[in-house]
Amino acid sequence: MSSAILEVEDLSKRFGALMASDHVTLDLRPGEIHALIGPNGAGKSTLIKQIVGELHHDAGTIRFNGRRIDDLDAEARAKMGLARTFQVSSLAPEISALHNVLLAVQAVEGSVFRFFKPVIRDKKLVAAAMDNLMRVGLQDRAMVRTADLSHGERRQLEMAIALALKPKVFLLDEPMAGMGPDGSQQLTKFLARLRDEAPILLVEHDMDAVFALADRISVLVYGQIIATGSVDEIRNSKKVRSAYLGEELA
Amino acid sequence: EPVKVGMITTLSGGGAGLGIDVRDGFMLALKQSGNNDITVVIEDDQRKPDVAVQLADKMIQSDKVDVLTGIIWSNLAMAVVPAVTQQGKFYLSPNAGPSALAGKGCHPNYFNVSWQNDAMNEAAGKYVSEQGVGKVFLMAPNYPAGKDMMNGFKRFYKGEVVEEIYTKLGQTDYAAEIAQMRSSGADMIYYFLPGGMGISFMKQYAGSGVTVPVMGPSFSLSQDVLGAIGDAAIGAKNTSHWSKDIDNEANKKFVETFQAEYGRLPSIYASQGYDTALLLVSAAAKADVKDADAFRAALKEADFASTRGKFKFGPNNHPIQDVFVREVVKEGDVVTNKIIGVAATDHTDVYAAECKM
Amino acid sequence: MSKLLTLENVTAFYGASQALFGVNLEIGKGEVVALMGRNGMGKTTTIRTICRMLPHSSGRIFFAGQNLEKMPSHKAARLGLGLVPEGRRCFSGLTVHENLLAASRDGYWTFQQVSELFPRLSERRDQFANTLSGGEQQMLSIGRALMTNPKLLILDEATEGLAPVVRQEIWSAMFKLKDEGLSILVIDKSLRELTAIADHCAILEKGATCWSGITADLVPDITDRYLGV
Amino acid sequence: MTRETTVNIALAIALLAVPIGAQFADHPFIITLSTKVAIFAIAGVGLNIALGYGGLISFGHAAFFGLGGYAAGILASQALNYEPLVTWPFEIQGTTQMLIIWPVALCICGAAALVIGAMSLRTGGVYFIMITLAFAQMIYYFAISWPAYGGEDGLSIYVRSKFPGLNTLDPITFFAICFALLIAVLGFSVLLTHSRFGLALSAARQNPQRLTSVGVRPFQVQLTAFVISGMITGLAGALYADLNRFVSPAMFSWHTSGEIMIFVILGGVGRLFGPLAGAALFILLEHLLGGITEFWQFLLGMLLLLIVLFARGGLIGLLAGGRGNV
Amino acid sequence: MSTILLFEQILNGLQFGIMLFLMAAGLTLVFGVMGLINLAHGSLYMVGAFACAAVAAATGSFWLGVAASLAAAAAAGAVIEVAVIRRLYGRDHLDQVLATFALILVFSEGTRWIFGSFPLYLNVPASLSGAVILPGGVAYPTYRLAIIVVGIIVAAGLFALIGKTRIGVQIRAGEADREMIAALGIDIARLYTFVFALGAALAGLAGALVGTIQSVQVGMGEPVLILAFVVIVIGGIGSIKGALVGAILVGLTDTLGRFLLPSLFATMMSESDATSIGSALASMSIYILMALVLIFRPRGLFGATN
Ligand SMILES: Nc1ncnc2c1ncn2[C@@H]1O[C@H](COP(=O)(O)OP(=O)(O)OP(=O)(O)O)[C@@H](O)[C@H]1O
Ligand SMILES: Nc1ncnc2c1ncn2[C@@H]1O[C@H](COP(=O)(O)OP(=O)(O)OP(=O)(O)O)[C@@H](O)[C@H]1O
Ligand SMILES: [Mg+2]
Ligand SMILES: [Mg+2]
Repeated sequence: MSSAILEVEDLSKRFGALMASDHVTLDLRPGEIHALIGPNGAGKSTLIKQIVGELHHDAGTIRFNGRRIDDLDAEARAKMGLARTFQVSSLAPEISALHNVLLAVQAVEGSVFRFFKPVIRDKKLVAAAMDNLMRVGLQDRAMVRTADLSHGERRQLEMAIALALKPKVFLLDEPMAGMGPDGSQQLTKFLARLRDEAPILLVEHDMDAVFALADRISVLVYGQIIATGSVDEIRNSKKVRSAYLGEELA
Repeated sequence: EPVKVGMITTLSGGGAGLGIDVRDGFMLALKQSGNNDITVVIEDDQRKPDVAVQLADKMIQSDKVDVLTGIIWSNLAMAVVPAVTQQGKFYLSPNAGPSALAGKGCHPNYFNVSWQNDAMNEAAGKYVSEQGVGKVFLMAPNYPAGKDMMNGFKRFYKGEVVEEIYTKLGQTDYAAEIAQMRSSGADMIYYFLPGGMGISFMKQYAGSGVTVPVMGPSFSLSQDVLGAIGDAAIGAKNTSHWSKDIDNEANKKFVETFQAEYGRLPSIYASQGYDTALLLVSAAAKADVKDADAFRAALKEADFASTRGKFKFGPNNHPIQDVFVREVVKEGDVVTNKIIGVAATDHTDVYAAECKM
Repeated sequence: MSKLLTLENVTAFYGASQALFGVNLEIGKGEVVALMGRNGMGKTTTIRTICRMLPHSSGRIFFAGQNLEKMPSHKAARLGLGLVPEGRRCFSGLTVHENLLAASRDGYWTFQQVSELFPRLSERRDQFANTLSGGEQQMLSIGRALMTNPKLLILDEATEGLAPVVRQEIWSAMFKLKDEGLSILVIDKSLRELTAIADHCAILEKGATCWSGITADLVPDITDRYLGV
Repeated sequence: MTRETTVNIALAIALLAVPIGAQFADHPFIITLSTKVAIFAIAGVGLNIALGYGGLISFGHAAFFGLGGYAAGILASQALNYEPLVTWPFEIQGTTQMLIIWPVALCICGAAALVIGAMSLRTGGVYFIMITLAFAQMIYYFAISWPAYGGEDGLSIYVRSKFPGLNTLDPITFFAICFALLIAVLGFSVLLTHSRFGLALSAARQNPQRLTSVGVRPFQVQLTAFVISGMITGLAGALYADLNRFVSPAMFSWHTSGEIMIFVILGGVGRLFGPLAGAALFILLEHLLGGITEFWQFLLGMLLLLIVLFARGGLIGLLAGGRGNV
Repeated sequence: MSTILLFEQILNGLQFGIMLFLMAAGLTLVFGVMGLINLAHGSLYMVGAFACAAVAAATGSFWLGVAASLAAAAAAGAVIEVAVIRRLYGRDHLDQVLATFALILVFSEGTRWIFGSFPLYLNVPASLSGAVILPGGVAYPTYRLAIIVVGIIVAAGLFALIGKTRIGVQIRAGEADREMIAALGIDIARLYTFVFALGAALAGLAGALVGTIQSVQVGMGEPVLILAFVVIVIGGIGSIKGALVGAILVGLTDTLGRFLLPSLFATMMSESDATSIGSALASMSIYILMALVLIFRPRGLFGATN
């Protein structure tokens, strides 16, 4: 019996000739930030997509709280408490930032099949949504149409939605991307605290953030985990340096 | 006494040619009659049944017409006629004669001045049998009028029907059917395909190298389509209650004045529109339209000089008339029809028996 | 002295809401300029006005000696603007090769050349762009801009989502391009690399240029005030 | 009150005032036309739920319009002929009561929309347009060639169905019924779009992936909307049958689907009163231009072109500006 | 039923399919590749047929008529694109539906205004009239064989243009992201005008060639429009190969359905019931085909997955 919340075992996924996941085994424990790094096209996003059920894996198992979830569809997994952010923001562009968060809040707080009461009059829902916008610093932009937000603001909104889902696990695909230097620093501080709410599987190319945050790091190259370990172990690994980090960062 | 006429006919889109012919024929006769008491409101039904019904409502309610006429298509007639007669107005059909309105659905205020769907085909069936044609191949679009026509033909035809096919309404390619005709061993193709369908079929048939003779009711080979089919139609036969070469005064005048007025040869539709107006004028001269019974009786007399020669109404207010056999010929540059015989005299439809009024 | 690109007091609107309130910017031939500012300050908007994807409402924009005011987007681009847009915007439904082909104009940069810069792209030559990994798309977007053989390369967060090694390669490629005399306007979040490569810097605050000067003058005091670092 | 609300209220009042005026001026046909506007507006409000709010471009709503019409037509004609509709397993009689006909039409259309929607929603975008068209065309050809209820000739029902306490044959009364139903479906539509479901539906249109990732199946949301949409359009069909006292397969034809869609687009996609504005203008133009020339459709086409080129967001967009419902 | 008849019907189906492809070719370009919903495709088809008929009647030369059909339709297409479509790129797709619907009305009634309400005469040129004897002894109209040849040439030409040339790539890129392709220096507006005119010209050519063996009349374009959409969607939007395969499938289904279904039902029920059920099903067959294809392959046979 392991203490991990999320366990991925021997997961494989093939796109034609390409092994995007090659017997990947990985777990996420309560309270930790587990960073997943690796070169572009290594299969990090593909792995997240399989965990949340957007893509179907060819082989292997995924367990959540000890229960196999491979057969569940994406909606069911989201309902169980898997929240992900997208590498390229994926939002409803024509509604406001607030409505985007409300969508998440209402999905968590019961059914969406209510036809009569206006959402915006539901004080509890709105308060919860505003709360989450506040946490990412978007409260002033709540009523702005999402398509009119700047790139960085949309990234923040992604985060707010993930928070609103009150998940048991966060799967964050490059949350720092698009944030300015100051934004990245703030987000780093924020994530450091967030791990107490739920553990985080963090895919990120911003090594400053990764080294500052990660309890453990796994390195994915050509679909295979080539190393898992602490920050120092990974930093000093020759293999990782040549495959990913380059000399400067090490 | 003034008579107000509402004409609902198809004036836009693909089927407009027919409506225009009916309208032009009707207006020509009216003009020639010199009767200025008859006024006409004309509206375009766009070939849509719901629009036709609404126009009928409009004409009755707002324009306060006494008589309606003009509809080309059976399905529109089915929609409009019951609504009109139910409100106590008269309807004179210048085209379309669905069986449902000739039999059980007949009405004293509904007069058909053209034909009943089956009639020309019954005559054709008789003629073809007399000619000793042993095997025919039948083809019509898959809708009630198409079935009426083929049933009419079969009713009087004594030989064998080797194949009977119903094509998609509006079909434009007949290669598959022509292949079936070729291999069927039929001695004659009998078909009903009005408008564009008939044009497509005849052109393709002529190009196919199949030489079995073809025949149909006049709509398949009426003047409005012959120009478009051209030489490919020559030799095809059709049955009709009217032809421009019927030898009588009324018809001569009609054909001449129509050509002079509109610069084209009249089609059967034009002749029907013309006759409809003549009937109306004759009745208006005898009775006040506000006196429905008198006017009805006057209509029933059919006291006018029809382009078809003799014309009278049967018990279901449908015509009793001669049906001719015509053949498509070329006169100079013009492809047109010529009478080659008579298929039936004083022909009436079979539905009259079912009509109780 | 004639500059390659000049923006004088440029303002611009999205519908009724104003996004630029007076942007000034100059880029000389062969120069690298960094455009900085926090999220939502108008960096991308500035670039959209340069590339004529958004009309400016007052001020003036000159590029290669031409006033861009009434110029449609494609004409401006043909004067030599090569854009790597924010968010990559690769043509989905086209393969990698087709993406590059669509943009290509005569000059040094060819498919061959781009493949040498990003070998990964030639490996993925016939894959649809929308199935590429994020980083691969970024490479494709840069390659596509180079295929137009521009006079001024505009990079809007072009290293976003790239692995550190690749990022280093891109920076070194930029140094190389700079050495070859290409002018570059760059937006990036990595101050370290920006200050290393840029000759000049301009900082935007609330849609207006609030500081500009040579890179050496960009003291911590200023970065702290305007960029929060 | 926003400008759009003002425009909406003005439209509703206009639609009410015109037939009342016509009643006094004794122009019953104007009342008929207004009734037609109200009925097509209901059909459009139905379609707008799928098309405007849900982004489900259905080119097959004629199927529901026709089914609603035939439900009314068949029930009424069976009742008039005193023939039971079904004799096995138990006998069902026809009826001319609107209060029975409407629920029947709603149920039939809902069931049809459930089946058609469930299959069509496997596809998306343009494919969805075409597969919905395919289903409607199947029903159309079936209706044309199936002789039982008149085939292409259609079915006359001679009288108008009854409503307790009202004389439905009186044009203004029938108009009032249609108008009341229009207001009811408009009201429902407002509530729907602002509700939780409305938010989910609009997200499903804009980004289904986003909806999935918060744990909601876009398919269920869209299918529900499609069913509601089909039911409302079907109700309009039942009323249309009563207006004409006649139903025909033309109700199923793609022209009908196209026409309802044109009303919605002309009025403004996703605008609450768009369908009403669109239907009113179109029917008005049809009526006015018809008298001018034989080639009136040419003028109609030109006018529509001008509107589409110069009125962004349809008529409501032209009158009220803005972007419409969020 | 003889095998020779079956063979002939299969040939008819193929021929009909290629004819459908020819009718759909212009739409493949405009709708499939450029992503524009052009309901006026059928009108351009009609313009081609009328231009051909009018010029052939005036000059006596069918071939001049065909040239005129290309020119007239291309010109009409260019005008439509510049005057109408171009203003709608930035808008909702549905505005294209409304605008091109309005164009149908304008073209139909405009044509009737100019040419009158009666169908025009247009017939097969003498050089292609008559039938050739195929192996197996089937006489087959020469003109239809000529249509097959033209259809295949058009398919190959389109395939090369879209799949293999830079212009083709740019058009598709423009469909994916118009703003971006312009920012890369491509005059997408001019390119689109050109492609739209080319699509229109193809529609016009089909109108002339197919109109020759059908009826040249106002409204002739409407069934073509729906059929062309069906063909493209079955094949998968954007795929020329798909459109060709889709067209042939539709052609075969329709022809063989018309031919076989009534006799199939005749084995199970009375002759007249069989005829009516069989013909009813036959007229639904292509829609059933489309629905089935889309249910099992939601993006058509050759549509891009994703
Ligand atoms: N649908 C697909 N078809 C074919 N190949 C695919 C598909 N989806 C992803 N790939 C390929 O799989 C590989 C892994 O992609 P993935 O998006 O997981 O990479 P990643 O590790 O997230 O990279 P990055 O850091 O650049 O985002 C890439 O090479 C990509 O091109
Ligand atoms: N299409 C749009 N419509 C309306 N407002 C917009 C639009 N795009 C951007 N904005 C607004 O304009 C301002 C400037 O945005 P811009 O994208 O230029 O910022 P940026 O500096 O590039 O930020 P980031 O670093 O987040 O990309 C922001 O407040 C943004 O919300
Ligand atoms: Mg990734
Ligand atoms: Mg930006």
